[in-house]
Amino acid sequence: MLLRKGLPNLSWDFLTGLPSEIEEGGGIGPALFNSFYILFLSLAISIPLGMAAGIYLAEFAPDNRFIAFIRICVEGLSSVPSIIFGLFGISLFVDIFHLDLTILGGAVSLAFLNLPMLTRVTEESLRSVPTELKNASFALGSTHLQTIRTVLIPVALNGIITGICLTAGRAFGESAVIILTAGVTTSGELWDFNLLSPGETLAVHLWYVQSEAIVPDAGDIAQKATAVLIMIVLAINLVFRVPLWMKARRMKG
Amino acid sequence: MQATALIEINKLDLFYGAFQALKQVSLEIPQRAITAFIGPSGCGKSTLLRTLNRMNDMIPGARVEGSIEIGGTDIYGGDVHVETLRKKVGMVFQQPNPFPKSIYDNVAYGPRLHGITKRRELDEIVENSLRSAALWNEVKDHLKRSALSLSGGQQQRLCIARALAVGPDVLLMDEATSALDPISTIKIEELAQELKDRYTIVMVTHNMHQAARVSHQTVFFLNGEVVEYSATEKLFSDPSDQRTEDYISGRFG
Amino acid sequence: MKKWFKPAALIALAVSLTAGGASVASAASSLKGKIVINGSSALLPLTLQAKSEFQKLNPKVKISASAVSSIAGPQSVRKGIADIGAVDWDASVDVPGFKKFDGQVANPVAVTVFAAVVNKNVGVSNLTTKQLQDIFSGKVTNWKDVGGSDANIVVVNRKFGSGTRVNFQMKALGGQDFMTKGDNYKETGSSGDMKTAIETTPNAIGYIDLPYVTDKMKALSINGAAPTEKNVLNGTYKVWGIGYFMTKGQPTGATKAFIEYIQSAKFQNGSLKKLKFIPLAAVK
Amino acid sequence: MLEMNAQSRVIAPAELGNSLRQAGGDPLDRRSRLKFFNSTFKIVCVSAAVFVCLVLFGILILMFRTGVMTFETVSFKEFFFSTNWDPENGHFGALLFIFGTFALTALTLVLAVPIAVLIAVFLAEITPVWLRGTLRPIMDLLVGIPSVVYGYLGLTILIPMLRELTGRDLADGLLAAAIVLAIMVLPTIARISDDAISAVPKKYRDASYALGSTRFQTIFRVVLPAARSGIVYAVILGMARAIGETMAVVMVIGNTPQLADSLFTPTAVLTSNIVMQITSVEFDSTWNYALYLMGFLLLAISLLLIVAVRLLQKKGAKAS
Repeated sequence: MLLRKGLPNLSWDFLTGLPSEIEEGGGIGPALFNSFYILFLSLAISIPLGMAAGIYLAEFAPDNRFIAFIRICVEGLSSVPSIIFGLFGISLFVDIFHLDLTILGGAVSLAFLNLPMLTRVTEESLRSVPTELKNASFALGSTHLQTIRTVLIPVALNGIITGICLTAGRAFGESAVIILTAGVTTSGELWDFNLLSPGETLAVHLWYVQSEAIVPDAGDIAQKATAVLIMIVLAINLVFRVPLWMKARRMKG
Repeated sequence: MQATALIEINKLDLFYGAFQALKQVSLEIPQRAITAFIGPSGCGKSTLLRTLNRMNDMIPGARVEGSIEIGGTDIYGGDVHVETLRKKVGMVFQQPNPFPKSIYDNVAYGPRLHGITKRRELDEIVENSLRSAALWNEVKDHLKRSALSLSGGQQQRLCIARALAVGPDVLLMDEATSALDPISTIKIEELAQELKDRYTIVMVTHNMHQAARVSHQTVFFLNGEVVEYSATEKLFSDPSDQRTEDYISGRFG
Repeated sequence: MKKWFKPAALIALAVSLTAGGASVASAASSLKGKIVINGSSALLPLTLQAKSEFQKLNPKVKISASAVSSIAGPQSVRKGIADIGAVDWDASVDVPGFKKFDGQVANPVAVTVFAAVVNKNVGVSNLTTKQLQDIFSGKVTNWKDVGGSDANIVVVNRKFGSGTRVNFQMKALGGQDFMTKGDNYKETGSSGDMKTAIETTPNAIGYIDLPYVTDKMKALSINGAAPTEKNVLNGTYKVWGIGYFMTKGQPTGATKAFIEYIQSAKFQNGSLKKLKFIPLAAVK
Repeated sequence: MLEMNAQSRVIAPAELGNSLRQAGGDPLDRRSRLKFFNSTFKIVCVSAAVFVCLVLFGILILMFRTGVMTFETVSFKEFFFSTNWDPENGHFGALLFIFGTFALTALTLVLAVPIAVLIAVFLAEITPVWLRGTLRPIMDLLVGIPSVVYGYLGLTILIPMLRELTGRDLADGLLAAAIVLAIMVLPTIARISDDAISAVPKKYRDASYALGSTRFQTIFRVVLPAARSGIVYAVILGMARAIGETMAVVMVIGNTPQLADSLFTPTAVLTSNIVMQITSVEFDSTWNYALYLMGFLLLAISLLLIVAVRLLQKKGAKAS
């Protein structure tokens, strides 16, 4: 339903244009770019960290109360409102490092938000790999690293990818953290890779046009932006999953 | 029967925490012959098998006293490289456990681990191993197919091929036929007969007829102790211990 | 308030006439610096528009803006996180709910008009200050008591800390407190939520910045005066406030230039008007 | 150098024995390289875990340290046992938010879990393969929709509907929020349960069918119990999301600090109150501290619920 309202009006100009405050026809170009940029950066930080921590919990961690406590804490943190992560990001980047509102701060804060989910999903997926496969690999004389790399992760990949998709979708739609740490402005250029630029994302732009903007076509922009947002979440799913599907199909053939 | 001892087990004790699973086990396992471990469930036969390639290392709380020497080297000594040990002492498990990869990748898995990357070399190893495991003719036309699409018996032979591909000298078979139908079982037994000319084979079985059919030497376990070990023919026709006689005549177990 | 305002408007005007138009254009590209703006979300459209125009003239000035709430503006300035704190009221003096911020200078930037709005199904179109006070304090709960049909009044309020709420409380309710609970009372977090709530809830009353009033809701006259720019200018509609950019001490450098640009006649009579704010110089 | 032709090689026992020993000293030797990578990797994993913990504890400490300062001015008793939340006049009773959070979470789960599990069963057991392939990505997609969108739909579609059904003037409240939340967590719970159900080995099902049970019996007596651990995990995730969800809740719950005495009384929960107010209060005020304390409390509550669910699961596992 949301798609039907927004999609037919989408145009290339809308996707790449600069936003406008007064006249109709403002675009979402920089916000769109920032969305991807911040998402990419935050995933680049959180996937390796989250996976490594998940691997630690699943494979190396001793089975004691402290680790169990950590595990529950990690789970519990996913229920902390994202705004708290935003405040944490502010006190870290703005108060301590004096970085102002930047893409970097936004991406790292977002990465923190993603970490618990990624860690737990990785751990759960690794644990669900049958022990027999692990034993088979060890019995062939592989080191622990080789087993993790060549057996555990490939087998657990489906679950991990589902987790990454969920996290990426959530991160893509997240606004509170970005408003607090990366601001509601863009640097006004479409392709700005500067890590220290302010970085409004699509979700933030959506929040802005829905709640405060007074351009005449705010409602229109909101619908279109929502449509774009949903399409992109779909696209992210596809990008991550298609290789898996293709692999599965090839194996069957 | 050739009687060069390849593996010498000397007064081996194994504990899982407080529980003693093996008590003062001493054995010699001859080279290029089939040795069978028999005994009722929980008698320690599989446990002993798993000490031979140190798969018990991964069980928390497992502790070993005494020595196991392979070719004069104590495999629990500090200077032993566990991965090489497992490469030289291959293992086939009770449940067929192929990786969810293609047939080719399953067999090539081990060699790749150990640093072989050249396609031609790999092709050769895969073909030789599959031939040795009497599977080549059945699968040579669809090596890219998923290993999981094979039947149970084929999967188990694939696992044998996978174990052979890393070039072991010893092959441990842990009730390798117990999950298979009679025809597949016979095939595996025939295979073992062929392989014994090149490999030292140790098999655990709960099927006394199998031990009688296949092995040259049989060891009878009870409650973690070796009750009797001698040439298979002798053990089954003229056991020297009353408990052995009770077991093989089906009075318990 | 008003007394204070006159000279400020004059200064603004003067600045815009003398320094503004000419110097901003000519000295443009030599200006360097970084401005961080935080605070009121109601002023954000204005800030963003001014930012893009200003940056065209001064490409070397970096401006980043965010908006959380009015109070975050002067607080960020005090903490040194932001150079400019956008706020919907004069944060250098006490207002209901908030203490003044010492050492900060309030630079007026725009006039905002607030309207009491009701759902389209409400028959009432004018309320007195007393009636508004009674409704928003929960004393009057039925539309028939203020001249409408027999239906319960649904009161929609903005959350605590909203600049619109502070202004409405001061200007329309004479400083009287809002009700805080009740079956037919809710609070919303932003102007957009308020808009949606009023549009979709029958018998609802709320208040909103004039630019957000749509034809799907009804703006009420207060004491007989409709919330229009004309009535603000001729002094009959009194529910309006001034938006300020708070700075630590007098603004300097790029920050000063930016504030001056917003106060310039060019911006005030151009983009600012298009954004449906009222120029500072126009009100008395 | 390591491989040998698998076909023809007879090795002397002593030679084999020697080959098992560590190679001496050469740092470029493959074995030592692997060993180096292996231990480096372990260190990387450990430090990642430590880093994650640092972030977690950083946030915990931030919330706790700021939160505790509440008690400099507010008594412990008032905060936890009073329902009078009127910070402008110095009253900081948070009980109503705590109650609201529990009630909302419970209500959400009551609505969402049965439907989600049914959807999961439907997806995993009943749906034909082609439909499953379409439905699963759609479910994944639903998870990714920003919560603001759900809230907006709730505000513009659900609430007017509820208003019509109940005749209330304002239908904001626990029920509206619970329905929106239930719809939001449905896909999460359904998809993870679906994975768990699909992972139940076929042999269990075969065994059940072989004993003559119907499909219905098989699903409810064998498959679901076997997938219980996964389903519980799904419920925990859904629950955590429900407890922590803010943007959607804020739009439909009414944001009024009063104890919810009915499903339609406008009320507030911990998250909605934090989000509505935390940016609007002065940094160094009791009010601000109280909001941080509520954030900490929120975490504590979700930890409590997670542990409770885990314990229930264990108990259930023992009983069966």
